[in-house]
Amino acid sequence: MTVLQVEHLNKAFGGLTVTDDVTFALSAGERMAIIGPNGAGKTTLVNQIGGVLRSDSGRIHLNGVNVTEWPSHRRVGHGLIRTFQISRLAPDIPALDQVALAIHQRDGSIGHMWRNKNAYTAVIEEAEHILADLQLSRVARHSPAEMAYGDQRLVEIALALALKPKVLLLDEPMAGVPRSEAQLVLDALDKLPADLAVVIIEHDMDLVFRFAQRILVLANGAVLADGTPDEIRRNEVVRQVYLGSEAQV
Amino acid sequence: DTVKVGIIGPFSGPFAHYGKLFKDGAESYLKQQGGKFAGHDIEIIYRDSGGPNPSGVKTAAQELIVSDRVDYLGGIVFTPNAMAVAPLVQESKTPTVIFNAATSSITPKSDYLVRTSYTLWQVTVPIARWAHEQGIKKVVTAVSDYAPGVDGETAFKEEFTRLGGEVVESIRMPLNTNDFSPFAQRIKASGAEAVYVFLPGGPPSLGFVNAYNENGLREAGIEFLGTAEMDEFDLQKFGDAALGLKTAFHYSAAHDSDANREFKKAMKAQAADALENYASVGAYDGMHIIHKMVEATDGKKDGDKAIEAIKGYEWESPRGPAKIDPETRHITQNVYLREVERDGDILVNTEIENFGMQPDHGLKK
Amino acid sequence: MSMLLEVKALEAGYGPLTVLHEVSFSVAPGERVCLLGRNGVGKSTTLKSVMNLTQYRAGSVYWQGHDITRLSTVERARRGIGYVPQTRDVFPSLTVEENLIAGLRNRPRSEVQKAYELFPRLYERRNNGGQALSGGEQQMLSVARTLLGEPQLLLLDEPLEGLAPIICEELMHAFDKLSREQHVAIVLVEQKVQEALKFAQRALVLDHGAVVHESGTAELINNPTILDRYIAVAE
Amino acid sequence: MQLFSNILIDGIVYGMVLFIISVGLSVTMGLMRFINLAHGAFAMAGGYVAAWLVREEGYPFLAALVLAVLAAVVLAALLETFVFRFLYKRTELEQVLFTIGFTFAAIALANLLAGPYIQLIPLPEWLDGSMSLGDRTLPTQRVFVILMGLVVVLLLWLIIAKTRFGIWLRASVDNAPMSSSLGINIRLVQCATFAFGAGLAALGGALGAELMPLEPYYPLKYLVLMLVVVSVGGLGSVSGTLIAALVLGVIDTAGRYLASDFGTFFFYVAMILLLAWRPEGILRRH
Amino acid sequence: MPIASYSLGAGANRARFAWLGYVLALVVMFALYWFLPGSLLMLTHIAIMAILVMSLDLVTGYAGLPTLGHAAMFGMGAYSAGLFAKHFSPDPLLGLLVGAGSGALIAFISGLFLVRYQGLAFLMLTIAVTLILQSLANSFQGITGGDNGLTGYDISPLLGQFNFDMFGVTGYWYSMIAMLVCYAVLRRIMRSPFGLCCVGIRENRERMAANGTRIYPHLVRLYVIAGFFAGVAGALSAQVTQVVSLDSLGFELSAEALVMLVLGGLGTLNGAIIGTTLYSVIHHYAATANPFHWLFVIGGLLMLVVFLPKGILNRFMNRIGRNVLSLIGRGT
Ligand SMILES: Nc1ncnc2c1ncn2[C@@H]1O[C@H](COP(=O)(O)OP(=O)(O)OP(=O)(O)O)[C@@H](O)[C@H]1O
Ligand SMILES: Nc1ncnc2c1ncn2[C@@H]1O[C@H](COP(=O)(O)OP(=O)(O)OP(=O)(O)O)[C@@H](O)[C@H]1O
Ligand SMILES: CC(C)C[C@H](N)C(=O)O
Ligand SMILES: [Mg+2]
Ligand SMILES: [Mg+2]
Repeated sequence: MTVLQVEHLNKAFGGLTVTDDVTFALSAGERMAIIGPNGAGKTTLVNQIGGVLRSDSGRIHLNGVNVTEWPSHRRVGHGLIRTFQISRLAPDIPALDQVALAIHQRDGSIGHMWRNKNAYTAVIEEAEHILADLQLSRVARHSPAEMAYGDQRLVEIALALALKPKVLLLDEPMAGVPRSEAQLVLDALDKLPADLAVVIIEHDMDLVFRFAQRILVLANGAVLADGTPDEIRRNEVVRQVYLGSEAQV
Repeated sequence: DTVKVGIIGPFSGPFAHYGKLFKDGAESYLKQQGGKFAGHDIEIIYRDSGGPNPSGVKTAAQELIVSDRVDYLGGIVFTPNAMAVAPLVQESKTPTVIFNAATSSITPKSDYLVRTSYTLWQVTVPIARWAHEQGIKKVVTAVSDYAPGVDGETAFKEEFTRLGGEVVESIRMPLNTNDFSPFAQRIKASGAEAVYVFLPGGPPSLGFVNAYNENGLREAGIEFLGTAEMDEFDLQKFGDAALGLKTAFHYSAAHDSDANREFKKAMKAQAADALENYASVGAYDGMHIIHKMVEATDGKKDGDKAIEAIKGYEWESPRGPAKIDPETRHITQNVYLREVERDGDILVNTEIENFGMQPDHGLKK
Repeated sequence: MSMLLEVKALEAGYGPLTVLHEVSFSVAPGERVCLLGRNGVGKSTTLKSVMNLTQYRAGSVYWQGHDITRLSTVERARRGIGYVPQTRDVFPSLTVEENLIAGLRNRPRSEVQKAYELFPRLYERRNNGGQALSGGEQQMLSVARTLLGEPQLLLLDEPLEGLAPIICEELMHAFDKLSREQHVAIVLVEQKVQEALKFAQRALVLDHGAVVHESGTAELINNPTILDRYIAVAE
Repeated sequence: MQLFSNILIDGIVYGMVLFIISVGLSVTMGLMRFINLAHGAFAMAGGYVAAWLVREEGYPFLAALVLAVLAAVVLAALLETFVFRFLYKRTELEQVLFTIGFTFAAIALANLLAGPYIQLIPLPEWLDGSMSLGDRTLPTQRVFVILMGLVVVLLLWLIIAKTRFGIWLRASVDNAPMSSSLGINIRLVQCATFAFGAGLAALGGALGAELMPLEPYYPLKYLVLMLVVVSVGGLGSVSGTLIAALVLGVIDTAGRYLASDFGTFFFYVAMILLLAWRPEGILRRH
Repeated sequence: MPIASYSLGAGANRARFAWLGYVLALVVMFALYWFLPGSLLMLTHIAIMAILVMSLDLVTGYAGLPTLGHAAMFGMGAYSAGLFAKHFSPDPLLGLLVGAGSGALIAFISGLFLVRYQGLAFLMLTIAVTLILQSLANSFQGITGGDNGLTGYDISPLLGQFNFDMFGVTGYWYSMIAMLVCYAVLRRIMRSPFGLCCVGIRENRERMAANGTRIYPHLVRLYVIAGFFAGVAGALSAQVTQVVSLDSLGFELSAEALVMLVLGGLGTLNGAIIGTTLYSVIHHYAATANPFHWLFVIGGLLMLVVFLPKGILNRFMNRIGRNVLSLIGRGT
């Protein structure tokens, strides 16, 4: 079943075409990676799908519903969650509270004005759980401003998970996360419901090949290749513009 | 036994110069009397009101009455501040002398309020009559858009049209106007023969008079009919721009009388930079009124007796003869037509006509 | 041989928090050192401390034999220490070209060409605002900007992060050239342990803010205990 | 037609005065991102010094103007070095608190030293008259202000957009530690910029004194006005500040010609519309 | 300044002793009443300002929107309460509700527009709104009394029992109790998920948006709540002083409230009360001791506070906070 369908998406900044007629579909439970040279338009594509950027033309369907004109919060409400390439955390709010906020948002209690937030024990327990899964319990009560960068990246992922996504777009989630911890992220992703579709943008080919069932290669805003990891690895053009000698991995 | 007098005024903020005028006026009188009224030591307690700030002033007045136990209150520059203390004064029977606030409706607010300043009605009605007598038919009014300005505008319009003149345009200028050229241009374009103005002292008066000259109103022969604009506090700042401007007012530092000379002497003794104008004379006379009340009550706190004692009281003030109207408790006084002239190095308001004793026309309607 | 940089028993941190505990190491002119360790052990803090961007508690820092412990960040930069932070810190309100000019200090503007030669991509985007760059482009800009200051010692905090593999290769190549031809010393912090070990001559391993191991890289590659314990290389 | 040209002439003249007293604030607040509510205090200081030099010491007007600006620059450089620089890292509201406190102290000081009086700067003969513009006149002093305004615009534009100092300045504001790491002497850059902003303030205080007379309360009295111009113009945008000042000047003047009973109503409505349309400043698209 | 500490879990225990804090607050009020009978009006004034500053804290402290136009809601509350007393009913409690309601109403109307903006634009727009209201109030002299102020209304005895007397005894208790109730309600609101959400919006809007949280309706809601309480403060002031004047809609009042808030520390209701008290008391005694040059003292105080080492001020504040107010519950 197709959960996300992107059709003929375009975007230009001034004269620069950054997304060039991109079309692809994502099925429930699929694990896909998007790779491509720096500045190929990967982040821009995620921004368009997430609704942060308006597309110049093209359509986006989420679970069969046309969401092209929807504002981003509405897309989030329907299970389309993304993370940011460069951390966007509230620097002075403890991690646990930030995760709790995401859960409140998800279950609709974020606007409650009368009950003490500490009284929502289920929410707090869930938040603690999510952080523990990413081995973040030790910094749960720290705020991002006083965390190492790697920890911040993990908190960002915790936030995405707390929203219980149906489609999860991860923009270089492992950037700044050491290998050892990267495994944690992969483990956490493995534990996600089987019908969750995950798209990951990543430059670390080890991780990409370990994770993805399918790889989409972007170059100059356009889809250069779309196929299984093996196909991509063997693709001569991809090797030239992106992989370089690492293709031997 | 000391008699305590609380003086409320703006001692800080944009109107702080009023505070200094009050202080110099009041203390010069007290010094002149050797620090005692009718043998009683006088202690003045100052309280800062800032600008128009009724709730703060009410607090200050309440503390003066309740914890400092003052026998008299004085001061007050702004009408809303006066309005705020009125109920308190009434309830505590504290005789209170308004040194400045100039709206007619103040004194009826409490039986214990006396006023030694003036009202806009009091000085405007005579100048409207004078304009009519000069054969002026068309006048434009230009006033600052706040209560005294509106009072002046109404007073002028009412009296001038009653006499058969025409007010061709009424301009209200926002209080925080910096550039008066547009108003000057409008006055010029209105075809009027004279302009009645009311502006609070300081920057607005300076700005308006500059615009009056720079935009050629003077050359066009449009007569300037003012009230407080040429007040001594700002007068020297105008320079030649002010020469020949006419205002109707109750006090000129150039008033030729012994009482005024004595006042000036007392002021010089008080401080080198002390300045005689309507605010300091208001304070000076205000202290004189308090002096009378202390005398009448022999230093005891008795509000009713004190107020009774000054109803109808007449004396020679630096401004000329003065009398407290027994009904309104407002000061009845001469209003003069003055013209700015050069006297040696300095500018003075020379009294060129005396309109005689005027009541507060605003209350006598 | 006299050392270029010597850090002696440095204790440093942020506010009340002390992160580094008696860290000592030195770098010889033209030497290539890599700094390894898990998440949050203080690698970035070490580099920042060399730049005097943290608060010192004790210890000292020497540059070419002179005590620079009390010298400001600016002074250190001017004496020849270049720093590429982990967070890139591109100036968002400056264009790409202005960012590069900022790195030039007082040298002529024409020298920005050197940066464009290294990263042609930056030339294409030279009039872009700093905030409108892709992640990888920011990384290139940050590195290029620091190189324009012609440092004698280059502190690189995860410079390969977010770069396409092919660019990574080129960049490591460039660093290699820099150190060989211009004799620039390099301290490299990198998560890609293999790359780092391939590049450097000597490795320092950090844990909990202290140096727990120091050796030639070849030696470290053959020391699975250390690798496993402090760096946790998965493979 | 006559009315229309009057509105335009008076509006532009007034706008130029607004520009000259505000542009320094745009520099400190916009380029340094320092919420300097003490800007008016420097303007007042400049004005007071100019007034004192011309009136009491008999200096020629232009010499006094230059000296007043220099005095403000030196004063600001000292204050920056010993006091203000410690505030850059503080929150905006702490900066507000401090600079308001500073302004209070400046007011009290002016009151103490020079009394609660207006300080006039006597104009030299060549500025005192009026110039005739067909059927109306314009004070020469304001023509001078317009010229000075244009000089300031040009000068600032050159410095900020064209020189390396401009780049260093914007870099230091974006990220001070990173700038230091690149060898930019941010202390020098900051101090120079702050002092420069104060110099502009002083120039505005002295030149604008005809319309906004100098008195102890000056620093607070015109603060909102300056903030309006600066915010509508866009922080740090010199040409934006100029356009905002002219637009607001014309609108305010039109209000005074056409509907003065509404007071400042139109001025603030205009400001609301402009800010709602371009919250980042009149020249910045969002 | 470290803002809102949202340590979780710790609050639960303390909540059980919350009533103790309120009892303590009442004791303090009695003590002040007994020992400072001459200062009741000043204390009343502090209580009213504290409500205004707490309300301001919601907008500026919790949601991070600096405003210099908070007097708009205060003034609306004051004028409505005054006009209500003059033309409809002199009952104080009804008037209080009317004032609060109109504060909330104006906050809603202006908030729909205002909270779309942030930073300097928001700040300037709030100034514009309040100055426009002020100029309207000036224009409609017939209703508002213009700058002579709105006077000539009476307030009937509180609960039919307690007359608003010259010594301000009734006004004192009325305002103090009102402040306490406002504190309790606001504290409760700001410790809810909604309060946390506002802090989240302050700290990082993009982050909240990425969570799918809609910023706008939450901020409007917060602004209305703030308007309600600013309206309460305005109404109290109108009833206790029995005069409303244009300065209640002024920029100066807004600025003064902001200064008090920053002084006490943003994002904590305790800070709002402490800041108000500190500023008012020092202002009062400085102005009484030297009505001519007290501005030096206030100016110096503001500068000093910024430069005091963080630790000292925080420790000082915390101690006050713990001893006096904190039993009620720590920094919401
Ligand atoms: N707001 C903008 N204005 C102009 N150009 C932009 C803007 N945002 C991005 N770009 C340009 O669009 C191109 C695509 O950027 P994008 O961030 O999508 O790349 P990316 O594929 O995510 O690269 P990376 O792997 O380096 O993160 C880049 O060249 C970037 O400079
Ligand atoms: N600005 C800061 N304020 C307070 N503590 C900080 C700050 N930056 C880092 N820390 C703390 O210092 C410790 C070391 O951080 P550092 O950034 O040096 O780690 P790192 O080794 O570079 O980690 P990573 O691999 O994730 O980049 C961490 O525990 C972190 O929480
Ligand atoms: C003309 C002024 C002395 C009047 C005074 N401001 C008042 O409010 O009454
Ligand atoms: Mg990207
Ligand atoms: Mg690091």
